[in-house]
This record gives sequence, structure tokens and C-alpha cells, in this order.
Amino acid sequence: MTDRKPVYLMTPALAWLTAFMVVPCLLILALAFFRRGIYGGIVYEFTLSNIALVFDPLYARIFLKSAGIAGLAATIAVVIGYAAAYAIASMPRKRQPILLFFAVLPFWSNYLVRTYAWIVLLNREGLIVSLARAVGFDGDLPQMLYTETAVVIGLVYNYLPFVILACYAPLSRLNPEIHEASRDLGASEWTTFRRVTLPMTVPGIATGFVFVFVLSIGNFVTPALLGGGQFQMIGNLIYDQFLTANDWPFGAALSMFLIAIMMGLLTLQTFASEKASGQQRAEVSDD
Amino acid sequence: DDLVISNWDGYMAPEALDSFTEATGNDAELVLHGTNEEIMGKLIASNGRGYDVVFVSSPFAEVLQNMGLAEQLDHERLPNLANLYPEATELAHDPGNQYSVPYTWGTTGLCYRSDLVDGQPDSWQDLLNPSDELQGKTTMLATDRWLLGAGFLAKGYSVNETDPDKLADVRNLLIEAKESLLAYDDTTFYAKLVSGEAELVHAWDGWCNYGIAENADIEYVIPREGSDLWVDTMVILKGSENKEAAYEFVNYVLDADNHRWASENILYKVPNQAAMEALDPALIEQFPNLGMTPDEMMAFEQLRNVGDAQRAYSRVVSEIKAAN
Amino acid sequence: MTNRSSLRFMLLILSATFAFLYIPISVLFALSFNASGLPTAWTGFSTHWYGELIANSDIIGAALNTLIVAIVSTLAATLLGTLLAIGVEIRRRKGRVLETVIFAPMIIPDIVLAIALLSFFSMLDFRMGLHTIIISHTVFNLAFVCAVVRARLKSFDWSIVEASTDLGATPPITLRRVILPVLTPAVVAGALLAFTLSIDEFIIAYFTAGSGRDSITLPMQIFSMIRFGVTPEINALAVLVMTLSVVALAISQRLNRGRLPGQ
Amino acid sequence: MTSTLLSLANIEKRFGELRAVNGVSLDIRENEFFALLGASGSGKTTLLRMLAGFDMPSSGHILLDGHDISQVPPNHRPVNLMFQSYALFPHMTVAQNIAYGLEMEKLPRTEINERVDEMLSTIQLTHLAERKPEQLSGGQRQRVALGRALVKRPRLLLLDEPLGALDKKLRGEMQLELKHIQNTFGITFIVVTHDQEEALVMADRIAILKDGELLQCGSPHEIYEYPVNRFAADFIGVMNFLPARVDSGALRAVNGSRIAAPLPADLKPGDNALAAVRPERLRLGVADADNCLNGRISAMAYHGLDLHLHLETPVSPHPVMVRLTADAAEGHPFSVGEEVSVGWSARDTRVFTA
Amino acid sequence: MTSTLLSLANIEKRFGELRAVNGVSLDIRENEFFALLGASGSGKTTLLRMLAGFDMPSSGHILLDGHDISQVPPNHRPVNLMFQSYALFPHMTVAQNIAYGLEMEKLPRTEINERVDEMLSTIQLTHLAERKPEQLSGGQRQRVALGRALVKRPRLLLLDEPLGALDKKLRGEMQLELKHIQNTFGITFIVVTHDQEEALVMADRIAILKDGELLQCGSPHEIYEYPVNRFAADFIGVMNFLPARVDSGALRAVNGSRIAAPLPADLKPGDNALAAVRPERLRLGVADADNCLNGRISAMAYHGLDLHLHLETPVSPHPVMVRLTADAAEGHPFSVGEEVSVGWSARDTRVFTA
Ligand SMILES: Nc1ncnc2c1ncn2[C@@H]1O[C@H](COP(=O)(O)OP(=O)(O)OP(=O)(O)O)[C@@H](O)[C@H]1O
Ligand SMILES: Nc1ncnc2c1ncn2[C@@H]1O[C@H](COP(=O)(O)OP(=O)(O)OP(=O)(O)O)[C@@H](O)[C@H]1O
Ligand SMILES: NCCCCNCCCN
Ligand SMILES: [Mg+2]
Ligand SMILES: [Mg+2]
Repeated sequence: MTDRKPVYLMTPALAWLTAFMVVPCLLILALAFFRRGIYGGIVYEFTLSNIALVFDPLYARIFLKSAGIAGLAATIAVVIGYAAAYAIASMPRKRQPILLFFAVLPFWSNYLVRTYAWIVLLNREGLIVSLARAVGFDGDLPQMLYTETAVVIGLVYNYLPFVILACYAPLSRLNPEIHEASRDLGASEWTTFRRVTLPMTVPGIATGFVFVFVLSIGNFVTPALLGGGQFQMIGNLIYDQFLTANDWPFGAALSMFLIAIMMGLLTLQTFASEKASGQQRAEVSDD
Repeated sequence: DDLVISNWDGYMAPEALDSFTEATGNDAELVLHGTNEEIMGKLIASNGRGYDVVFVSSPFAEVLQNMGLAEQLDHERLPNLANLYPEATELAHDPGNQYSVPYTWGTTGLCYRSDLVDGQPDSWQDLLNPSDELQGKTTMLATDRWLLGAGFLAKGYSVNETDPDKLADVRNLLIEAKESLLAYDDTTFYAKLVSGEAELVHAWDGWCNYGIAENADIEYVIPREGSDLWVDTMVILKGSENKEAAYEFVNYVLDADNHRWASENILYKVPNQAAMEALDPALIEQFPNLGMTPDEMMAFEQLRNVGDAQRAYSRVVSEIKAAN
Repeated sequence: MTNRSSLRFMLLILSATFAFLYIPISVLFALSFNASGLPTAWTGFSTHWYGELIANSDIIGAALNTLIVAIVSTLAATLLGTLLAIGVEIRRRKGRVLETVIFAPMIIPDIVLAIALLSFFSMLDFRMGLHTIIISHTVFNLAFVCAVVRARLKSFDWSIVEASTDLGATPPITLRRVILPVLTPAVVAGALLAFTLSIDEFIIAYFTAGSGRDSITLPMQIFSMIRFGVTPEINALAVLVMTLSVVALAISQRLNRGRLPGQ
Repeated sequence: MTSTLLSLANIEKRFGELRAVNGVSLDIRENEFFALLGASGSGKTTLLRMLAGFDMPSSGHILLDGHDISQVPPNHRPVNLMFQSYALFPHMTVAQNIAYGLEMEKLPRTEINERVDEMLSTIQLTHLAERKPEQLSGGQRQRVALGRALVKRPRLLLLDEPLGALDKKLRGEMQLELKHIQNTFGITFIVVTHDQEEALVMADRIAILKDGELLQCGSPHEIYEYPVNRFAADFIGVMNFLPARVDSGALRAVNGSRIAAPLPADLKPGDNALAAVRPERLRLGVADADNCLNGRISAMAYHGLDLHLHLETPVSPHPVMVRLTADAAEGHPFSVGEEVSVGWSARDTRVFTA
Repeated sequence: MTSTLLSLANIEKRFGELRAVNGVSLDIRENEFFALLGASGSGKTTLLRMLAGFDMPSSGHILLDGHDISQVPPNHRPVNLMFQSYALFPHMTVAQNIAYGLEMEKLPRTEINERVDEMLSTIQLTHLAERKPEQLSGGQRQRVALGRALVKRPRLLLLDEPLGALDKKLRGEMQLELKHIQNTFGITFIVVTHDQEEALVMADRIAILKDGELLQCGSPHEIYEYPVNRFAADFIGVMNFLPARVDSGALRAVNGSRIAAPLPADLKPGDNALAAVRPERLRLGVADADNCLNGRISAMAYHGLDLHLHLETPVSPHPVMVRLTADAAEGHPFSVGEEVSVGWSARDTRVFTA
């Protein structure tokens, strides 16, 4: 019976995913093995050339570059977001939902609106520069907008609440006595954090990191607006294949590549976070 | 069912649909697309269903035709085609308006702040290899065909060039140009000019006019190496279930008054002789590029669907964007 | 954790984070009241743009559509995703895992999912509209909810589930009366996340929307307006949305005083 | 009244390599108070979990009223478990925790309230009915766990260390209450306890587990007085062991002195053996004792009601323990180093193979 | 060796309305083994938590070596606490849990490993060193918690029910080990236990808490033999209480019979009083007893080493309990309903105000 239960909890979601994700996506991704027609469209003729093309160093470079930006954004977001989630979780319990609410509220405006607000802040004639001028600074300020930094700021900003939410979940009910036990054994707050709280909340951190990473690597609005279109994320590349170049087979091949790599990373992450958080298979069943 | 029309935002007179309804009795709905690519993707994935008339740039109209999604036009039902300039009925992408009707046309050139830029820029090199004062104050269009177009024109190649060596030349040129660029931008470049963030931008003529409207110091110039001739078209979809009304709509747009009215609202040239002749001269004064004649424009090559070479184009653009 | 200096440190972190979160918001707040509407200069206080907004039925309609999509897909995704997370964790504890399908919706590039769904729907001759956006948003939202809830479940005390079963509860009752209440903070976090994702999502919504105006969402509307930059009405709308959210929260607080989600 | 309620047939539970429960067969009778004793880690909790239905035996069968219940889910077994770790619902108050099981039975609200109130007063937590578990002391939590299981009045109640965190006073009261509930409602109890006295006093029968195996099962008197082997003898109560050898029908201690004792049949001359006698069976002086022993007091411990002497003797490498009543002790002002003689009778001596 | 290590001056801890600890003043001496006894919920854990530094007293002071440590954070107090709920680190193995505190002291790795190994063998978990807590039995977890605190060898070690989940055998061994560690390393222990025997045997001094207040503090003998009031007498061990009245210098039971006992000075004629005598002080027969009592056996309980008789008597509404050694019991084959006479001496009688 304990065997049947998880299945029927999962069935609705799995059915949903099968109908509205697995089947449609397989149909599209299968195109990776066919040829692009001269004017776009698909010629149903088996080929591995699209797959082969993915391994061109150019795409590897783009992949690494966007993974670098996404990784940096995810790392920064995780640091800030975890700290904020930790702070929220250490506030009186009845305040916590309100704090969470206000942490996500800005993100119920609109992505473009927020991104433009950053443009207003960061541009050469923008608020930050004006402010610096107003307080008497008249040196040259480095170009902030249309740089990688701006892209990272934009990504961190927009995905920060997701990290806060992901980290808050496991932090919300940590047993305080475990924290106390560590203090009692001579650990400072910081050491306790590093050796006890942090490892126990690795699942939340990993989840938050994954959120920012996958959302960033597929983002094209922020690189376009805050990066001045000078940085190409892998998501952008895929988008271009499907829409601009009308090259679905290659878009599908790139997508498969991206999905495969991310799956690999995620499996690693699950594995690592389970090790770190002390989760283990509770028993070795004999079946 | 309502007639469903997809167009860019602000690319028709705001009341155009109401007056169409009033004039023809057909209910119509306007939905918006941000880019050619969006609406193309949507049409291809849905096999051309759901829309009756779409506004797309000419290479995309060609794709719709190639994929068999565009309606073969019955000229009988479009009497107002007669209002078009003769040149506009023989455009390279669709001679004889078999499946598309030109809505607007124009050139791609340089839009700049005459009060900030020294002298009058007159070459693509002024954009690609700007003077010291202009370093970091230029933008280029981000869409692949127009981005490459600037390079092709600077090099004196065809804007539809497919020779790999020439493509490589252009790639190198554009990668170098990237150094001095503020950003790639094909949506808000005029605003950057207005705010002064940018001083010289790669622009479509009509869109430069939006800048001129806000700041009279902004000017438009076609570099001496030339421009492309871009054409935005109306396509009736084969899958349309309201063909009657769709024809009526296209015909309605081609009406001299209506098309003029559109031009005055959106500040783009329309290929409608009757409309252009009736255009308010004051407008041409304020926005000189509205005064360009079909004759002058026909000197320029149109962007065409390049078939398999599209793969190479995409790759080159990726190389440019990935360069640092 | 409760000593005073660390509390002060926590407050410091919170203030800094909230400052970061709200600085751009205050900018657009200010812009929405700027008479000229241009970000370049302050030309005086005006509620003009709010008037424009109210008069713009396209934007208001799109905003309402977005709200419908976000709410319905959040509810569906929260339900499906939470159950999925619980099921997966129970199963994982028994040693078998099927992670891939569950991660996939997060990783699949938006454009692939968008095109795949549209092709799929039109292949089946599915009528498209708000409902197809909702279906599609539920796909990725449920994966995000599932991930958040799972992060919490890793430190869940499963013995209370056994206790509940032992006391005679059927699995659905245990779910409703024990697992879900204890998971509430995580479920609320997951729902907030789903709502936030949905409210901003553009590509998938664009492709799975019907062709009429009645399934245009706010991001679709705004993205298509991008060539004019962000117009001040949109700033006004953003401010309005946030204000209404706060008002709604305050009212719900008042209605069930002291009883908050997550308690 | 002695019909069998529960039968365990050759139950085994493996965790990887480890056999936590290893071939246990056992019958529990209707309305019996059955105690499980065993060292920490001997498999007691694991056994209870299988009875409650949370773990499947790796092999073997569990019959309730003669029906195999291995496949019956926990919520359909007329069996309740009080968890060693309490497993209280953190989001419910004390009263809600206790009411939960009754609500599952869909009893009318008034009856639920009545029984919850009754149980609260039984476990003496009426004043804390509205508290959440995290605001309770350890013993209070344990009582909630106990109350939550008891209030269901199942046919078979499994209690994993039900009174371990309670002070003696309260434990005594709770023990009485358990007995009372058992009699009133005819519930069969299986109780894990590490408190042997509790087991000896309360249980009808006791089972001793060792490393997952059933060592001995019997009445408290049997277990205490006739342990089956050295381990059982040592595990329950205190036992003095004297190494010995069987020598032509008699038992001889290491110093050669004879130990009068009933010899088990399976001991042959030349075998090594252990003579065992409980400390309370040793008396001061050797008058009419079958066995006697001289020793030097190496330590003394005051236990309130009695005094323990540790004697160094020539017959054992370990000190021999003597338990004197306070009464007896007060007659002699003992001091460490003093020599004393003690005696005991043959029938108080048990002999095990070494 | 009797210098004061820790002084509590009027410590109070409130949770809202509740005074969990209420004006406790206490001195703990260097190297002392101090036991805290008290009913469930009496404030024992709360007191330890204040000593460890997790909770601030609502008022009062804690002095260690004469210095007020109220503001010293837990990690800078030379004090360790073993938690009643264990609070093991779920993500660390048994060995890592134990090593943690030593790593905090930045000891060299080799020394850490050595001490961890040693501790693992002390707590008999060497074979489970690599397990995670969730794979341990209740008693095994408790031992890890104990080992983790012990291995630090602090000046003051606070143990909250350190042996509560262990079987008697292991508990005995652990008790010896605790004593041994205390002697070897000169650690001061404060142990919360609900096992009175443990407290009586091991502690140098015992404090009894009741509802957050300190009731009595003294040596085990003092506490057992001279409880300060009825509650203390009742709490430790078993006590028979006989209601009585002071009547011109003598004490009279409810049936008018005289009770020979030393009278406390503060009792005046006419006062209500309680005479108290421990069950093991009652002897069969009345030969040379100062007090005697006839009763009918209402219940008998076999406790392994002794036999408890419950007598219905005319002097008390509650049954009077008599504790006979197995030896004494085997002489008489008692049966329920039988009439017996018991006697006890005046010096074994305590008198409390009612
Ligand atoms: N966080 C809290 N909030 C409110 N009351 C509490 C809290 N912690 C403890 N109490 C109450 O304080 C009193 C003392 O609790 P404490 O844990 O000190 O008892 P204890 O003597 O350790 O009992 P036990 O032997 O059962 O562990 C109890 O009545 C308990 O319910
Ligand atoms: N999930 C598990 N995985 C691996 N081993 C386990 C697991 N649970 C229990 N064990 C092991 O099985 C053995 C029996 O455990 P069990 O909990 O039944 O002991 P117990 O008799 O209840 O002990 P205690 O009196 O200490 O509670 C122990 O050695 C324990 O370490
Ligand atoms: N891979 C699918 C993720 C969908 C989430 N898109 C959200 C976009 C927010 N701007
Ligand atoms: Mg156990
Ligand atoms: Mg306690």
C-alpha cells in the first residue's frame, strides 16, 4: 500500500506533464534528426548533421559564456537570497508571511517595467550618475548599462525572490535545538551556520540556484535590454534558430543539448545535496 | 467571427479599425506582435491558423508564401491596388503582388543628433568605425538581416550576399565594429538618441522620425554606400476563415485617404501614389525622408529570403554576438 | 538565534535586501507620477497617466487576463506540484527516483515548450484561448512548485505521517490534515513563486494564446508596445497592481486576524 | 481469555546486511500485557513497527485473529503504536493531537470531546490542552503521545517506551492507569520498556530480545527466577556469576570449594559452568546456608531502601554483590575493608553452561 | 575540593504567564555530581538551558567561578549540555557528530580521531560510527548525544536525562563510565534524571524541583531519610502516609491509636499532621516494634527481588505498602485477604504538617 500511494499522488501531475510537455516536446525535439527545408520548414529526411553542428566550438563558447553569466547571477542571487531567507525565517513566525509577501511584491509589476527602471537607474544620463553628480562627484563613472555587470544585476534582481522562496521553505522549520547544540559544542554563530544550518538547507540553496540558473540561461530580455544585445545567452541562440533563422531542426538539436547538460547537472546536484543534507535511503528494500 | 489582424503596435492609425468597421460592416480585432519573428513562429507552428491578415516584412512574407501559408491574391477583390506606385507592384520579393501587398516602405540608414555629432555622417564607416567622440555612443539594429546589411553595404556587397568569404569579411568587420558600440538595439534606439545616451544609431527611416518628432536636432541620412529597400507587407492567410472581410480590409487600407492617414500617423512612407501625393507638405518639411521618391528608393536592393544561406547568416550573427 | 545582536544583524540584512528590491520600484513609482512621463526629467506631479491607464481598455483587459491566468495556473500548479513533490519524496525514500520528467519543464527552453504546445494544440485542432495559456503555464509552474516543496520535504519528519496513518487516517486524510498543514510555508512559497512566474511569462503565453484580443496577457501587450519604450501608463499599472496587492493582503489579514498562511 | 490474538511466525527484518529482527516467533494472547525487553538496538522498535504495519517483514508472517495482516495498511489494523520519538503533530495543540485518532473514526463531536477531556485528565495535561508540542517539556510530550494512542482503545496497543521520560511518581500513576485502561476496555498491550521493574510488575509475560533474536519468553517470575542462559540472567536484575567446573556430579568454584546447586542435565563432568545467585539471596552469616563465602568489602553503595556491598572473594574475578535491607544493614556499621561471611541456599543457585 | 563552581542567585524564567523556573538559588561545587529531580514539567530542562546559555533568565544571576556569565554566549561557556531530545546533527555520521565539538576547539586531527574512537568505544557504538542518526535506534541516538557532550570534557557538564532510553544493563555501565570520566577529568556534572535510584546512587547532592521552585537540596541520604515535606517524601521512593493529629505531645492516628515518632517542634496540639514510614521499614510481626499495625492484604506484587504487600488498615484511607525481601517472603506463603501484623520503630517515622 505504501507503494501505491506515491503513485497516485504523482499521477495527476505526471499525466499533465505527459500530455502537455513530454508528447509535444518530443514531437518538436525529434525534428533535430531531420533536415531544414531551403526556405525553412522541415524535410523529413534523417540526418545527424544538426546534432553534429551543436558540437561546433562556437556554440560551446556561447554555452560556456551564458553558463558563466547565469552561474554568476545564480551565485550572487543565492548569497543574497539565502541571507534574506535566513533573516526572514529568524523573525517572529507570524511576521514571516508578510515579509515573504513584500519580498515578491515588486515582481508582480512587470518584467519589462522593472528592467526599464534599471535602465533609468544605470544609464549614462541615469539616476545613479545624476546622484553621484549631485553629491559632487565629477570624475568619470564607468559605463554601467549595456555591460555584463548590468545583465547580471538585472538577472539577480529579477530572480532574487525565487531564491528567497526556495531557501525559505527548508529554513522555515529548522529545529532550533540543533542550532543550539552546535553553539553548545563551541561553535560560533558563523561556524554553526557553515557546518550545520547551511548543509541542512542545501536542498533549498540548490533549488534556488537551479531556478536562477535555468531562468537566466534561457532569458533573452535582460541581455537585450541591459546588455545592449551584446551578450548572447544559450536561450537566445535557441530562440533565434526557431524564430529568426526558421531553423527548427538545429533549434531542436541545440535544445536537446541544453536539456541534456542541465539534466546531467541537476542529477549531480540532487546527488550532492542528498549527501550533504544527510538524506539517505531509509532502508534497503529487499524487492 | 471577427476579422483578426496582427500588426505591430502603433503601426496603424489608432481608429483605423473602427472606421473600417464603420465603412464595411465587418467587425475586426487587432492583435499585436512585437517582431516579425514572433508572428512568423506562431503562424508556422499553428499552420497559419487563427489570423486573417498579418503585417510582416517582405522576407517573412516570402517565407509565408514558400511554406504555403499565404493566400494567392485575387486582384479583382482589391481594386485599390491601382493606387500603388507602379514600382510597388513589381517589388523583387513578389512581382505582381501575388501574395502580398506592400503597406509601407523605406530605407535603413543613420539617425543622429546633429547637435552632438561633428559634421554630417555620410558613410556606413561612420557607424562601423566611429570617430573618437562617438566611441560607445552608437547602436546597431539587432535583427540579423539588417545587422549584416550594414556590413554588406559598407563593403559594397549585395544585402543578400551568400558567398562564404564575403560573409567572413563582413563578420570580421562587424566584430571590430562591436568594440565601439553602445548596444545592439532595434526597439528603443530613437529613445537613446533623444536621451543623449547614443548620438548615432543604425535606424529605419520611419522610426528615426519618432526621434525627430521629439527632438528637431535629430536627422536621418542614407550613407553614400546605399541602403536596403525594406518593405512591410500585408498578407492574407490561406487559412483565413474570413477571406471576404480580409480582402475588404486590405482594400480598405489601400484606399488613398486611409493609406495617407496611416502614413501621417506612423510617419512612414507608404507605397501609395494617391496617398503620398495628398500628404501634408508640412510633414515632409519636418521629416524630410518622407519626401523620398519611389525612384530614389528603387536604387536599393531588397532583402530576400536567402534559403539555405540563412544557416550561414545565423552562424555569423552568433559569432558576432559571441565575440568580445 | 534570538539574541539581540544577531537579531540586529538579521534586520540589517533584511533592510539591505528590501532596499535593493524596492529601489527600481520607487523609480517606476516616481515615473508614474511624472507629468512628462519621460524618465529623463521630473516635470511635476501628475496623476495624468493613471487617467490614461483607466481609459486604456486594452491594457486593463490584458491585465485582467494575466491575473486570471496567473491565479488559475498557480492554483492548479500548486495542487499538482505539491502532490507530485510529496509522491516523489515518498518514493525516493524507498529508493526509486524519476527526476527527469519533473525537472524537464524548468529546463526546456521557453521557446521549445511554446512552439511544441502550439504545434500540438493545432495538430489536435484544440481551440486556443486563455485556457490554453493556463494549461501551459501550469506545466512549468508545477515543476517550480514541486522543486520548492521538495526542498522542504528533505527535512520533513516522516514519523508524523506514520503516526497519522496509525491513528486510522487514510492517505488522503493524512495528506490534508498532517502533511499539507506542516508543509504550508513551503506550499505558500511555491505558490508565490508560481504566481510570480506566470504573471511575467511572455513567450509561452504568446504562442499558446488564441488569436483574438480576449487571450492577450499583459506581458504580451507590453512586449508588443516595446518600440515605444515603457510608456508611463505601464508604470502606473505596475504601481496600481502592487498597491492593490497590498490592499488585498491587508483586507485578508483583517478578515482572519492572526491566522496567516504558514501558521 | 487465553485465546491467541497475535501470532508472529518467523519474522525477519533486514536493513542491508543487518538483521534487525531475526526469526522471531511469538504468540500474544488476548488481553495480555506483554513486555518486550532488550538491549538498545536489539530490534524492539523494528518489531513494533512491523506489527503496526509501517515496515514489511523481510520474511515471515503476522497473524491477527488468525488472519495474515501483512498486507493490511496501518490505518486498517486495529492496532495503535505510541512512537518512541513521540511523532506528535507539530501544528496541532495537545487536545487536537489527542482528538485526531477519534476524528478518524468519525465519532460524534460530543463523544470526541468527552474522551479527549477524559484522556487529558488521565495524562494530567488538562491545563496544557491548548499548547503546541514545541511548548511542552519532554515528559509532557511523552504523555501526549501516550494519550493519543490510548484514547483510540484499539484491540492491540503497541507502546514504545511509553513512560521512559516520566518521573517515578508519575510513572507509577501511569502504570496504574495503563492497567486500568487495559482492564476496562480489554486491550492487549505490547510494551517496550527498558525499566525492568516496570516489566516485572506490570507484564503478564515478558520477551527478551537479543540482537534481533528472541531469547526467552515467559512470566516475570519465570524470567527472573529461571533465566534460560547467562545473558538473560544478567540482563534482568543483578546476578553474581561464579565461574565453576563440573566435577563428578558436583560443582566446584575456582578455588576448589564446592557449590551446592541443582545441576542441569546437560552438564557433563569436566564442563565449564557458571553458578549464579542474585544479590538479594545472599545473607549475612552462614547459619543454615547450603553455600558460604568469605569476602572483603571493596565498596558500599547506599540505595535508599537498601545497601549494596561489593565483596572481593576468592571465587570470582568480579566483586560479588550483596544486597542488604536497610534494616539488616543498620544492625552492622559496615566499613570498606571489613571481612564478612555470606551464605545462600542451593535452591537459589542457577547453573549455566559457561 | 569543595569550592563553589557555579552559583545560581534567584533565577527566574517566565514563559508568558508561566513561571517555569521560580527563584532558584543554588551552589554547585567543583567536581560535584549533582542531580536534578522533579516532576515532568517542573522546570529542569529550562534550568539547564539557562546554564548552557540558550535562554536568558528573566531575572537573577548565574555565576561561574564567581563571574556573572549571563552575557556569555553558549560557545564561550566551558559548559556543555546533552539535550533531552538529543538534537543530533542529521547530516553527520555518528563519528562526525562526536568529533564536531573537538573540531571547534581546533584540536589536531590525530587527537580528535583518538578521542572520538575512545568515546565510540565508551558508548559502545564503534560499529555504527559511520551511520547517520536516522538509522539508529532510540538508545543508540541517546548514546551519541551523550558521547558528543562527554567528549568535550568541559568544566561543567549538563545532562538532560542522559540514560533515560537505555536498558538497565547498559545504564549501569554508562553510570560507571560517567563516574569514571568525572573522576579522571575533574568535570562537574549536573544531571537531570527521572530515575531516583540513579540519583540516589550516583549523586553527591540532589535537588528537588517542584513547579519551578527548589524544594530541597541535600545528600541522597538526607533527601531519602529526611525529606523536608510531604511532597519531597512522596516524590523520592515510596512512602506510606498516615493521617494523624497532634494531641498533647503525642501523635494519634485516625483510629485513635498512638503513633510513636519524633515530633517536629512546630507542631502544636490540635494540628493536623502526617506520619510517614517507608515500606521497607515495616517488618512482619510486632516484636520489639515501637509502632504496630494490623491489616488485610488487598494486593500483592512480585518485584523480582522483593514482594510488595498492600494492606488495608484502619489508620489510612490508602493501602499501606509493605516491602518484604524475597527471603522473608518465602517463609510465609501470603495470600490476598489474609490478616497480617506489621511493626516499625519510632526513629523510622517522619512527621509532616498536613
Ligand atoms: N517554549 C515554551 N513555551 C511555553 N512554555 C514552555 C516552553 N518550554 C517549556 N515550557 C513549560 O515550562 C515548564 C517547564 O518545562 P521544562 O521543559 O523545563 O520541564 P522539565 O522539568 O524538563 O520536564 P520533563 O521532565 O518532562 O522534561 C513546562 O510546564 C513546560 O510546558
Ligand atoms: N533505517 C535503518 N537503517 C539501518 N539500520 C537501522 C535502521 N533502523 C534501525 N536500524 C538498526 O536496527 C537495529 C535495531 O533497531 P531498533 O530501533 O529496532 O532497536 P531498539 O531495540 O528499538 O533499540 P532502543 O532501545 O535503543 O530504541 C539497530 O542496530 C539499529 O541501528
Ligand atoms: N523553461 C520554462 C520556464 C518558464 C518560465 N518563464 C518565466 C519568464 C519570466 N520572465
Ligand atoms: Mg527503540
Ligand atoms: Mg525536560
